[in-house]
Amino acid sequence: MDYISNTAAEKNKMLKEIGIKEVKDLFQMIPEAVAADDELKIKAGISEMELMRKAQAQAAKNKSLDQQISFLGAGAYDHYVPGIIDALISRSEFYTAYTPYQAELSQGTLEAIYEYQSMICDLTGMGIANASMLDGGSAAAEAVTMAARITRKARVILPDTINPAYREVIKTYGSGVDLDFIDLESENQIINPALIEEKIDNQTAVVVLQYPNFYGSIEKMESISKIVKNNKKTLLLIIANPILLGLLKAPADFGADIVVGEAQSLGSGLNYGGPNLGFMACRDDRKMLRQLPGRIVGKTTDVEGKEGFVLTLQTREQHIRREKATSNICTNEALNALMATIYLSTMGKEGLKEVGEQSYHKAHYLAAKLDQLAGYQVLNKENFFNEFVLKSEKDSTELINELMKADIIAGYDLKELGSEGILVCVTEKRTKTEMDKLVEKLEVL
Amino acid sequence: MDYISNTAAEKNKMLKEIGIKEVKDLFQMIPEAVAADDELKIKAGISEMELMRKAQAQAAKNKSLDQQISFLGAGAYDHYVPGIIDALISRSEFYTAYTPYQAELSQGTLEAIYEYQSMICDLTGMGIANASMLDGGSAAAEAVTMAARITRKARVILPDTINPAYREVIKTYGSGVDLDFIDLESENQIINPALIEEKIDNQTAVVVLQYPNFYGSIEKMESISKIVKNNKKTLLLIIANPILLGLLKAPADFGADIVVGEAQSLGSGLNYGGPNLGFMACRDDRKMLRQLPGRIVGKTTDVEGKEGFVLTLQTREQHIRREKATSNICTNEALNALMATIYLSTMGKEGLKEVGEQSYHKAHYLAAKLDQLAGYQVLNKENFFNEFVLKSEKDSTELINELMKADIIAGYDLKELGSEGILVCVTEKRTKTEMDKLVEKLEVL
Amino acid sequence: MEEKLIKDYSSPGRKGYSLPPLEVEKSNLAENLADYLREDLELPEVSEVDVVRHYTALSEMNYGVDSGIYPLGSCTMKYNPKRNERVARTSGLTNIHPYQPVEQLQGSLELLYQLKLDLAEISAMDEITLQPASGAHGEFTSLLIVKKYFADREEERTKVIVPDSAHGTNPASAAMAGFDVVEIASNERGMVDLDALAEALDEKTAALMLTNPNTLGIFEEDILKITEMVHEVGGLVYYDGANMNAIMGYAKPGLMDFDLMHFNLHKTFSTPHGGGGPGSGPVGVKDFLAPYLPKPLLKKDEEKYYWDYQRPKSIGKVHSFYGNYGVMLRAWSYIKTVGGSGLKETTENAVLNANYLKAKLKNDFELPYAEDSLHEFVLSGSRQKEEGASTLNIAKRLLDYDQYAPTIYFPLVVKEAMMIEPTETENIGTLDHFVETMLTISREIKENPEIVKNAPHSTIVRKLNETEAARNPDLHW
Amino acid sequence: MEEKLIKDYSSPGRKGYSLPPLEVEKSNLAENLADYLREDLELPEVSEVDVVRHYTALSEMNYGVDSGIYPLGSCTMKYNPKRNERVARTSGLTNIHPYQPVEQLQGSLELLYQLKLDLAEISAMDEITLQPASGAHGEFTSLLIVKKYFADREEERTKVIVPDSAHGTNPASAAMAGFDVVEIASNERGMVDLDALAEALDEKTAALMLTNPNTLGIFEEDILKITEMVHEVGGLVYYDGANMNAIMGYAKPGLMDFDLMHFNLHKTFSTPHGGGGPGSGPVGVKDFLAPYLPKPLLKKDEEKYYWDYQRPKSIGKVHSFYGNYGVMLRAWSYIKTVGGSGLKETTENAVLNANYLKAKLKNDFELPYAEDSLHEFVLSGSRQKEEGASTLNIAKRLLDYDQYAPTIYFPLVVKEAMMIEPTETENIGTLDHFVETMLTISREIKENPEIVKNAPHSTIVRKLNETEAARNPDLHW
Repeated sequence: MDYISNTAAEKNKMLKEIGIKEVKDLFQMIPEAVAADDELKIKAGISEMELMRKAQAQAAKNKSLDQQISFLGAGAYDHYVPGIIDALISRSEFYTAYTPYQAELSQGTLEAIYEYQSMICDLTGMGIANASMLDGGSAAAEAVTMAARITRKARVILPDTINPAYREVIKTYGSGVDLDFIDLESENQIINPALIEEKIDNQTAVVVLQYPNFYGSIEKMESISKIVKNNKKTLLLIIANPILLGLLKAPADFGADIVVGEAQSLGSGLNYGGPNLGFMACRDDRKMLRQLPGRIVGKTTDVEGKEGFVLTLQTREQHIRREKATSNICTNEALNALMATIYLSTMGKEGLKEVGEQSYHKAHYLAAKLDQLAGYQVLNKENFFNEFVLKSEKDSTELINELMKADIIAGYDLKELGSEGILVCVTEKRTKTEMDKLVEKLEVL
Repeated sequence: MDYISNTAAEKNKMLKEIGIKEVKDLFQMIPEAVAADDELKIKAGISEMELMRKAQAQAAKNKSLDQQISFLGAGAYDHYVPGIIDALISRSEFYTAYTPYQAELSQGTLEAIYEYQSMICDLTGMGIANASMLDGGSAAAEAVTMAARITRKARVILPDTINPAYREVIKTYGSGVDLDFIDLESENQIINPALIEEKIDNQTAVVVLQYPNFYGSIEKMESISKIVKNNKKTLLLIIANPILLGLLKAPADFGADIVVGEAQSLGSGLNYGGPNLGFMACRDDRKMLRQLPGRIVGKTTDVEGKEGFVLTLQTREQHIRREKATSNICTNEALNALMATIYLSTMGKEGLKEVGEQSYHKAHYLAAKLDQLAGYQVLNKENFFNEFVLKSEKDSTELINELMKADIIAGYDLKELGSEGILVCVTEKRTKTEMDKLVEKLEVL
Repeated sequence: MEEKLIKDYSSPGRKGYSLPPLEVEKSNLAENLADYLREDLELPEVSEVDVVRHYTALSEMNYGVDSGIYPLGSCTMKYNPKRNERVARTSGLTNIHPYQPVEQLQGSLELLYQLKLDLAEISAMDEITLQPASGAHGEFTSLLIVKKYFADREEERTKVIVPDSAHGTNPASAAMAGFDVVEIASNERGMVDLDALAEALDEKTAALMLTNPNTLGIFEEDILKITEMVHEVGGLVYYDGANMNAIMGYAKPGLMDFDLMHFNLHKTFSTPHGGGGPGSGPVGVKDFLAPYLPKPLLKKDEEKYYWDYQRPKSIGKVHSFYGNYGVMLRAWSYIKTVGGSGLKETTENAVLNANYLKAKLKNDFELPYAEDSLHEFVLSGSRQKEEGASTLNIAKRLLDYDQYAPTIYFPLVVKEAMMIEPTETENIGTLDHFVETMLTISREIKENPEIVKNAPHSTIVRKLNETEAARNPDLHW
Repeated sequence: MEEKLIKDYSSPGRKGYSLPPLEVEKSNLAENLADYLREDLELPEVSEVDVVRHYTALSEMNYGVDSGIYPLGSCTMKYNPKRNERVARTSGLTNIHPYQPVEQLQGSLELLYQLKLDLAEISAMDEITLQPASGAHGEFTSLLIVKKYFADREEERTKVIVPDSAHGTNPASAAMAGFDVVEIASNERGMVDLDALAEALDEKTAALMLTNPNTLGIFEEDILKITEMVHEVGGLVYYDGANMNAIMGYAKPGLMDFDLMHFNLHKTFSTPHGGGGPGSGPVGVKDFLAPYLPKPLLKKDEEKYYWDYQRPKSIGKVHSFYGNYGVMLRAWSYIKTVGGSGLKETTENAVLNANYLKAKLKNDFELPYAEDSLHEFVLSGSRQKEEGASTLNIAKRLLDYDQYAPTIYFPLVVKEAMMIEPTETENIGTLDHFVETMLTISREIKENPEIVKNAPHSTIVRKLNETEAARNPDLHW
């Protein structure tokens, strides 16, 4: 199946029009020395029927979450995805469109992005949001470099309670522009504000905090915020979980200058970690806006005064500014942003809050049950959102493997980080039966 | 989840506008004696998440064709359904529309039906086709009563090689208007033309033939056609398999007056036998057209001369003609007709032919292999399309049950009809491996 | 034509399909079926992108419930939840063959059985067949049951009584079942005229067909008297379930002493209408009629759900298999998510919405029957007709405002009728917008009737010539 | 606004969601997080039908490849097969968590591994990372690899050379990686000026970034000389894979002696662009650069496929997980169905279509470079500009004819540039229609330039004021 529309007769007609004999003539400018020698060593194409069989065969070699109970989180969350999202984003005018360069034929995408920006502003409490970033990790990284550009400083305070994958991405990005990272060590999965007080100085571009942090705990946001604000020019970057923002205070309330995060939870599903959806927002400040990476949609009017939407402030972008651009980001995650927009519209303020509450209450139910088990202990009992650290006398890897035999993935093995324990995540999708099954299994292990 | 859009405040506003106090007041005209006494004894509504779990739970109690190899046909065929069909019919402007009463806002549905009618005319070789019937059986039944109306005769010659389910539906419909059925008995799954010669008379409204017949065999179409044509006024009704029509001659070539059939094979999938798609076509004859049941779309022009499409010839229909209508059919199978239209467009003349050829060659491959097995015999070896009757010394039901243990459904048990053998169907979807597995299993049974 | 026909994209040799290579040796097709090989097929030869773009373009020339309000009276065009579509695409529920042994399909059969039970509960009927594939199909099935019932009793009853406000399918179905149709006039309040009914009833009466509320949206207040009168002469009373959305949780046909009825799953139970189908028209009957239901009937014994073919009194089959299963999946999903109390609220809000619209429109358009109405109501455009624009013109003008028109010129008892049914899924915003548009049109007729008479103006095609279409039928390319 | 904002449908208390009841006892949220509870959220409160209608309406205000030709140069907007979407919605392949043990995901990892091998074969690169989530992300990743490579070798190389015809992402990515960008001019034939290159090259040169064919669609005939020159000064050569659709099966970056490159799965391998993403930008490198690839790297040993995190020289992670897996599933499906010979035919037909368009348009529009071109070409609207309508006007006028416009004002080396890339999935019919429209517009400019200057006329909104948008940013409701 080749998806080539022209027939042999039509090709001949076209060759004639061009004035050549055969298609190969079109490639004569390619020097022989660099020409591909042979046919590509890729098997001949297969039909749709065979493709679907092949896809099913690959799926059969997986064990998906359809086949087991999962308490995995650690940055990728199994929240419910309402069916209308796929029904709507499957409309081909949305998903087969390019970036909306020609605004007049792209009002659908543009208006939806404007709505997305509005809802991100609402969630974060910030004044400006861009049209999306590649994922949570890269959004955090670009926010850090943005902070460095704004403050013209290079020092970054990076607690170890930030998602370790994000920390790695931040450092990778930082290596390009030679940033200087100060790692902070937590106690009991939380950062002592005194530590920040100690490390912050006049070279500090930005303090990064995660809300809730990687271990599910809520940091001492107020205290830390005060410390950062006292250190003039240093920016506060908060990496926020958007589901939590339905329930708990906006990052703006803690004085955040830039807010980023991963919005895969808002309707994108798991997909093995991608496409995810990075979001980014900042204070309504012209100087910050000029340094914001990514696309931005703005409302304007047409020649007849009718309102409409355009890509705006493109002078920050690479196709105009080239090496002076605020970022190289071009293709972003527009379709996932649309998913999030539909998700937030569908859930509404009550629904998003209820997702947060249910996740909270279920996680706390499970934590309490587990904590009562002999030999098990929940570290961060009170101030967690929907993830917590389970410690045991037993080896966490062995524990996880044992439970896997009962079709339960207990959580993320903190040994991967050289630490101990299991990071257990509960969303509104987990049922009481599923949680009780985990408790029961642990009881008899 | 109630899908009710108005909030309590809005409802109050509306009640005020109406001038009543509470919603219950709107129902005061219902006499107490007939009012529903209690709340409906139906469980409270569940959320989408629970619904999807419930649907999966029900599916888990099934054993679908995803989980086994099936050689079942007998009127419902497992042909391949290209993915673009669902992608296109899922466009809500199509599937959430009503019957196109307001033509100007329904040109999409109307033009697609016009295309459907055109392709049905092409397939059958007939001059007129309607917009669809409820399924193959009811289409056949309505064709029989139509023939009786046209000829003003009541006798119907009905061979036993016609799908027995269709025979039942035809007789049910016939009971309404007191038709008189002459059953014909086949020999070796084929009708001897002499038998028709013998039974046909000046009271005969219609001779019904199936192409290929229920057992997959091609009747002696030419000879029978001659006999029918010699008996003036009697009509020839051919029930045709549309997949076969990609490969073999059109019913019009055998002098058919009316052609009907089941077009579920053209992109509708199995769905446990419904929604299916009945099609109906007749000669381009004004008298026949007047008696044709169902919707018909015609091309016309608007006030500015632009071409467009409308429902036409509605004076035949029940909403105008009431008890004098040609039929009561109203809701038909428009979306399945759209599926068939997209299927036929996608496959095109080459593709439809190839589906037919592959089904043919694969069925003949399997038949030959089975026929070589000791103790097994294929009855109608030469002249079948893609279904054949396998006979054995062993009991067919036991055979089928044994094979089911190996995840093979060998076919339709003819014992259901008081006959013997297994009706085996092969479509282009069956692989050589699957067929060989059936042969191997039978070898060792 | 705004978008050319698919055949006009055709180019010889172009392909849009893919099939695996044939793995087996070819048998001698040319020889075996030499006389049968075909040469003349002319299907389009197009690519996948041609097909996708063409049907995408056609869809954009259409209007569905997802596009806006669809106030077609008696059609109950409510919003169809997307989750039902997901259920209807669950492979384990749909990739099943009608002749698989029931032991392999207990999940699906249980689901259908739940649907049967729920329909019985909603209607107070005793037994249900899911086989009919549309409302009219259900009517026809019902009348064959009536016929068979009297044949069994050796009563010669040839007459079916139908009010003049009835859906056209009622008399058509009766005729198809071989009955003579007797039409009776409505009274001045828009209800069955009891005298006319009494006059029509006799020992030849097989049945009265009735929808309640009727097509004017009016509940027959004498319903018990009516059913009693019919029963007294030995006839049966049939309930046309098209208007069930008006009474769920408030009244039940069984309690009104109807003997049999049909449901429209594609109306009341929110399955999409597909541009004209598929629908599903289950039939419910009281116990004494159950033996006559089509075969097979879905049953349950201690071990399993199964199809009962041993039904000697059955009218036979009306569908090749078991009816429109795919539609039933959606209706099952709908009932499960809405639940019993939700169905009642559905009815309440459908009736509230209709009454709100009526209250807002009755001053500017003639309301031929003052009687309280339920889920739908009928206005007359006769005042506007006098001012120069007909109901047809008003309907076409609505299209200019991107809204679908009501059912028009029906029921036949109202001149210049506009039959309006908003359903419960519209909200006050869309209702107010519809009212505003209707009032604008009414104003336009006074001020500039030509603009309404020549409507539509902004649609893809303008008013189409239906007379020409019927006179010189162009029915295929 | 043609369609109001979703918030304008909001009504306090209206709901569009459903959740199961909470089955567990509530813990003391109010007490535990008393200081944190939120009061000020203002998300819309709408019903499901509101959401469905609103976004359906928005979609109808958009244009995708399924709507028609999308001749955006360098964007490779080919038709995206529907079957790929089916694969990308196979629950067993998608409902998987990034931290499940690899033993549970051998099906997916095998599939990704096949994709890696195929990309390596197409490009003649030795090792591939699938992690970058877009083309620009792949560029940035590549330049960090370059940086790390030289850091490891303790060579201080600060300079990246970029031709003036390069995609804007090239210099931007280089800057993000901390390099100084040196732009070199193209020669009069639209190719790299070897003298300018020689002049720019020195021991500070880290890399040359090049796309070949370049953004003019012209293949750099001296490519081996170019790569040799860079290698001679110890620099690396990077291949921008945006234009891969021009050379598959005909040339390979690896054979041209490029050291590293990125792919755009959403261009060359037919995954839909989603209105601006998601894309996927895998990076391929020669063996000596493989140690620097991001971690984890997908590997295979005798037992299984696994993620290798033990990569001491790696630049680190650039994505939270493994990149845009959902996009990879589609690209995998595409390559499987098209196959090796199909990829070559893809290129042939992309180039044939572009050259056909060029032949048909070059008389009426200025062709700034006479050189043979491959999958895309650049015209100049300067002749029309003199006649009174700019390239921007022409682009907007195309929209009136329901076709998308080419990339305009790029590459920067051409005045009034129109960069046209039809791709292989257009057929002669849509190409001829595009040509016809372009010639019509050219005629309009001569006869009535005002109509073109004031375009678009028939779109949902007319020309939008971009200056105002930037001057007074209105970025949220």
